[in-house]
Amino acid sequence: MNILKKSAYAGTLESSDAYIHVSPIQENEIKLILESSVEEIYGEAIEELVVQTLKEMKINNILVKVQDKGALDFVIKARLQAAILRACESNEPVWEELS
Amino acid sequence: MNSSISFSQFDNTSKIRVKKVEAFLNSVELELSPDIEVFVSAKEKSKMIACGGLSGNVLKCIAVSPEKRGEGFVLSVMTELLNAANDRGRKELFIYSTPKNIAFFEECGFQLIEECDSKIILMENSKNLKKYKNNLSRLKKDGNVIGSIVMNANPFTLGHRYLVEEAAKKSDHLHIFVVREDASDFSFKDRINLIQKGLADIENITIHEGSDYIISKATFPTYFIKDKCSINELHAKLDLSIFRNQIAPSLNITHRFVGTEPYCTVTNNYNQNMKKVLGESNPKSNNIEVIEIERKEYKDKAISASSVRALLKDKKYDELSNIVPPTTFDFLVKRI
Amino acid sequence: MENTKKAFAGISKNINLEDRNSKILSSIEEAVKKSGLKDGMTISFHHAFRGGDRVLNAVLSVIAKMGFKDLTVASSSLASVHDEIIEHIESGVVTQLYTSGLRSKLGEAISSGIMKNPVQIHSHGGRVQLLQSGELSVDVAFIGVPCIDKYGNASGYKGRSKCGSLGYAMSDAQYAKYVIALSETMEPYPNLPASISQDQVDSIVMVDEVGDPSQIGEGATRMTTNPKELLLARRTARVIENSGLFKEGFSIQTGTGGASLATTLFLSEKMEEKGITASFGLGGITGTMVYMLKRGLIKTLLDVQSFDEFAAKSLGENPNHIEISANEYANFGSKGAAIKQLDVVVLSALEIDTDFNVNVITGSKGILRGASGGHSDTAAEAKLSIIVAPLTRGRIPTITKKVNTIVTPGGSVDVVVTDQGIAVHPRNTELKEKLIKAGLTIVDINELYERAIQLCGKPKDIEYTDKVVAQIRYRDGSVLDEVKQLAK
Amino acid sequence: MKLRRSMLFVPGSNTSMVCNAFIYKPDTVMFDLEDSVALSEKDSARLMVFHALQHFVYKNVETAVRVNPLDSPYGLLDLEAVVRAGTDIVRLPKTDTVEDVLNMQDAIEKIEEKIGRTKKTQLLAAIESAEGVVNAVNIARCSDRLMGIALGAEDFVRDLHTQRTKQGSELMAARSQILLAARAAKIHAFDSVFSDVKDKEGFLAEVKYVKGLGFDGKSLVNPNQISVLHDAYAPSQTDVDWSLEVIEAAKEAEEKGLGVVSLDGRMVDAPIIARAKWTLELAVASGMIRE
Repeated sequence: MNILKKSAYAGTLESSDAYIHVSPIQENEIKLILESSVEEIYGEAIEELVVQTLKEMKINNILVKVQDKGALDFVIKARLQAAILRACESNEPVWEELS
Repeated sequence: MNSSISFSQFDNTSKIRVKKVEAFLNSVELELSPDIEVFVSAKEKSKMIACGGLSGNVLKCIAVSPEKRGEGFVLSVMTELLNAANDRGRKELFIYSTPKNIAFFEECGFQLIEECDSKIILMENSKNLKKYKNNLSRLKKDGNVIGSIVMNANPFTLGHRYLVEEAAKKSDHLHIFVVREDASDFSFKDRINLIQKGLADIENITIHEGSDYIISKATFPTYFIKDKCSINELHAKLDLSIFRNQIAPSLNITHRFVGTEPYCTVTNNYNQNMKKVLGESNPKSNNIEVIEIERKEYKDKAISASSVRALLKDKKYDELSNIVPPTTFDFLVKRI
Repeated sequence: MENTKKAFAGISKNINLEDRNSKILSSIEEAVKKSGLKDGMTISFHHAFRGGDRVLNAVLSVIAKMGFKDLTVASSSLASVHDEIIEHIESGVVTQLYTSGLRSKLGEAISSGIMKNPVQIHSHGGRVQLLQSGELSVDVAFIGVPCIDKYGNASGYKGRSKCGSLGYAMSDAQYAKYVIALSETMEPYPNLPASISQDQVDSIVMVDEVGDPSQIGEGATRMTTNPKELLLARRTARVIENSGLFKEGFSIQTGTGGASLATTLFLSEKMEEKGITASFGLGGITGTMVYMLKRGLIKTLLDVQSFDEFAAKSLGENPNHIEISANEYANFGSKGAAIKQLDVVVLSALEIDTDFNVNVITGSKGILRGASGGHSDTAAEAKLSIIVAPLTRGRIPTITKKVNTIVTPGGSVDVVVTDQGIAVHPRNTELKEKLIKAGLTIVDINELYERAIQLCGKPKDIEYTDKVVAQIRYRDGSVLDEVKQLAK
Repeated sequence: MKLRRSMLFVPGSNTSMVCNAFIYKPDTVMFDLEDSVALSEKDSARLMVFHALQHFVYKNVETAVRVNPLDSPYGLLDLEAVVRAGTDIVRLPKTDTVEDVLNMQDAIEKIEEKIGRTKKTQLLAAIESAEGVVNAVNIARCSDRLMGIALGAEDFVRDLHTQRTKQGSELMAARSQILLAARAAKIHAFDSVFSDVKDKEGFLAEVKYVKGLGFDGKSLVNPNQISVLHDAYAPSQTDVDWSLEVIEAAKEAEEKGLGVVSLDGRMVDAPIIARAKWTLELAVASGMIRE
């Protein structure tokens, strides 16, 4: 179980990348703010990916802000995981949760 | 590939590097803004190719050398600036820049608040302006003359009270905005408190907490530089344009009242600009009539907050009671 | 015979020296008044100044102030600098548009449905066809020109805002009922050779600027260092080299954009290596083409539009760099369009579908943001039409099951070159064999599609309303496709 | 031996490169987690490479990852990520001694065992110091996981108290030593990067030079260098024709059960056949002949 200790971010605003900011929240829910250059055609897919990734990492109370610049799925996943691990101040990732 | 480009982040205390940033900004015909706390710069083979600064929650002095433009490099610079802001817990940000860069910053999640004279723009990444306007419009009052005053009141004097009294007489309703930025001798909490107490007896007024959109470090950075007479005309115009185009419509404001300025020519110029920016008609928004009200005097001298501060400094407490209301006087005495 | 008159009767009263300058009017307003423009009429513009055009906005704002309504604006194309048209559409000054391209905020506004009548998107050749057929009947043509003499002889290769070829304006001048030339440089009479000639010009207005020189050729010819574009260019050059058409006297057209320009460069290396020269280069001309002309690799340039200052300058200096009109270039109904002599054309695309149909007008979100240009004209007539595009742009697939909008039908496309494979239209079995023999890997276009989807995921369908916001006119004038309004 | 002419460096923090490197078809894609990644981005780049290695676009190309040194706070984390993600090769930076290689080998073995990876992760040792060059022969022979050794010139010249020049005399000794060591150990030898991406002629000259020395290939910093390098490594038509004959003769000899292969009256031994095979592989890769 990963517990967010602070706010953290990862990624860049460059094209084909995503800038992701996460912060812990009190409520037991996943709040997602998505801005994407491909929102109209991939917005739902990205939301699903974020939720799935959080589920794999067993994270339930989080505010995620994604600024996506047309990143492929694996890039969004990598950035999200990086932001979360930073927020958890976790130095030893559980690789099985990150596949 | 950008691997030969390296970014660094440093405070305004790093004199040597700040000088280099200044030289770089000058080389692209920009000026270093004196209120920047944190800088980021990008170097390629030890040559500076980009920079940017953070002042409070405002990003400014963002520049990319001409040969690096147009390849999305500004996005990397913005990432570094955003990181610097996030590291300091500042999430709701503003950008000061020029109109030709609007599209770049939109790509970084910012929206335009106001453009002024085709020279400067202010953008934000929080969508707070919309929320703020919605909140304001709930406080809308009916009437033909809806007045407004923006005051810092550092601290609240009989001069301020006189201005409000006169304006309230002329208005069906009067909206008073208190500058929220904590950059004055008296804290925002104390200032608004004294205003509320000092005006408790006047009925047709609403006292609003200021916001980032009214004389704030975002809209009007030079207002807060100690020597007020260095007010930048463009900054002033930007602030006034936001008032006219964004804030006033939410409350149906028709008039703005301001005290005459007998001492500082720059502040006086600001008042004149106010007449121009708010008063002239244009198709974008209704114009707002600016009414200058003669300053209240005590012993042939206009009352001002700065004279209150001077008396405080010189410990001439007895004289204070002549130029501040009792509520302010009590507060000041208690504070000593 | 009752009509017989004495020879030269009345000549003396027609001689009036004052009148020698009579074409020059003091303002746009005066010229508009004199033209007899009325509500509901059609006015035209040309796009030789591209993003640096100062004419269209200036003229429209004068016309709007004069109170005209319900005008048709026919510009040979529109760039992002023309977003101001939105205001004139909203205020009812402009109610119909004919153009080759729509971009930026104007494209977005039209996609969102601000116009009652659908915009007519035509190709460069198709525009002349519409002029000839009479559907597009221009009442007043506003023709910005870099320099002019007092009698209307105008050209594009001199002056501060030199734009080079005035190929599109030439056709407007030919068909419009009234021609107003706007210029910023007055040359002594006669300013010859002229692209727009004195016998076509009714009025002349001198203005401060017709164009912004820094924007006219901006970005068009910077040689790319982008590895993906270079990869595409190298591949495209190999396709041309092995197509069977790469021999002495072949002809070629390439566009702007990194991959296209670099293709020209790689090809010129191969031409030097093999000692081959091209008979002509056609279309929009770039500095790279001029370079090839200078090195003797191309014998003649037929220039309908000069893409940069090098091309504009060369047009004025090099006798083998020839200005041609849109009619000579690409009109379907022309007695002789140069594209019918063309061997190879290299074209770009926003989208290509598995039937090889090409979209160059709407983006992945269904918004108008491109230009038809000479795409469908050249693709249809060239012996070999090659579409070059990355398989994906960021997360946006270029190869799709069905393009949002068809501008060039798959039947005119021969080869699609992407960074992840080359596809040849199934009808070109011979060409496919040639390319395979040369060691190029050829894949089925469906494979390219599958791969794009594998990379990006399947995009959600864009939602449209039933309202038509633009019609794509094919080169013969028929409606090839329609663009619908975006559902919020 | 596998063709390994081009090894394209891809900074793990450069998303666009990570997403696109495969299209340029280098013989090996080498993700970098070390010098091209800023300290603040080490973790994020590691995750990016972790996912990229598992992505389908990198399934048909050989992958390598330059990890941070094991004595840094990042080394082991990098290693676990990339061995799990299935990298073919781990590039070991700053290899000074046999120990360095063996330590890395141990660390890899432990991870492989833990996760049950059966396909052995290979090692490529980058030699970037005078000590490393002196130990090159022993380093090259110390592990059966080692597929090659590479020169890392930037650090090396610093260690040598000099800088890089166009003619490259400062690297002469190191290049010879590394090449000899690799050939003696029958592994690959790779030359260092040429970082001035704008200098095409300089790059081509260096490629021709190191190819002449006998290097199998070179590390590259920009995709635009790949085609230049591959063209330079393409065999001559004469070599290809001759190699085709050699292979034909060898095949015939094998079919006939002959122990000795001869061509043009001369004996063709195993190294010659191997060389001919390699030439033909190059020819296929260069598009000169089809398989």
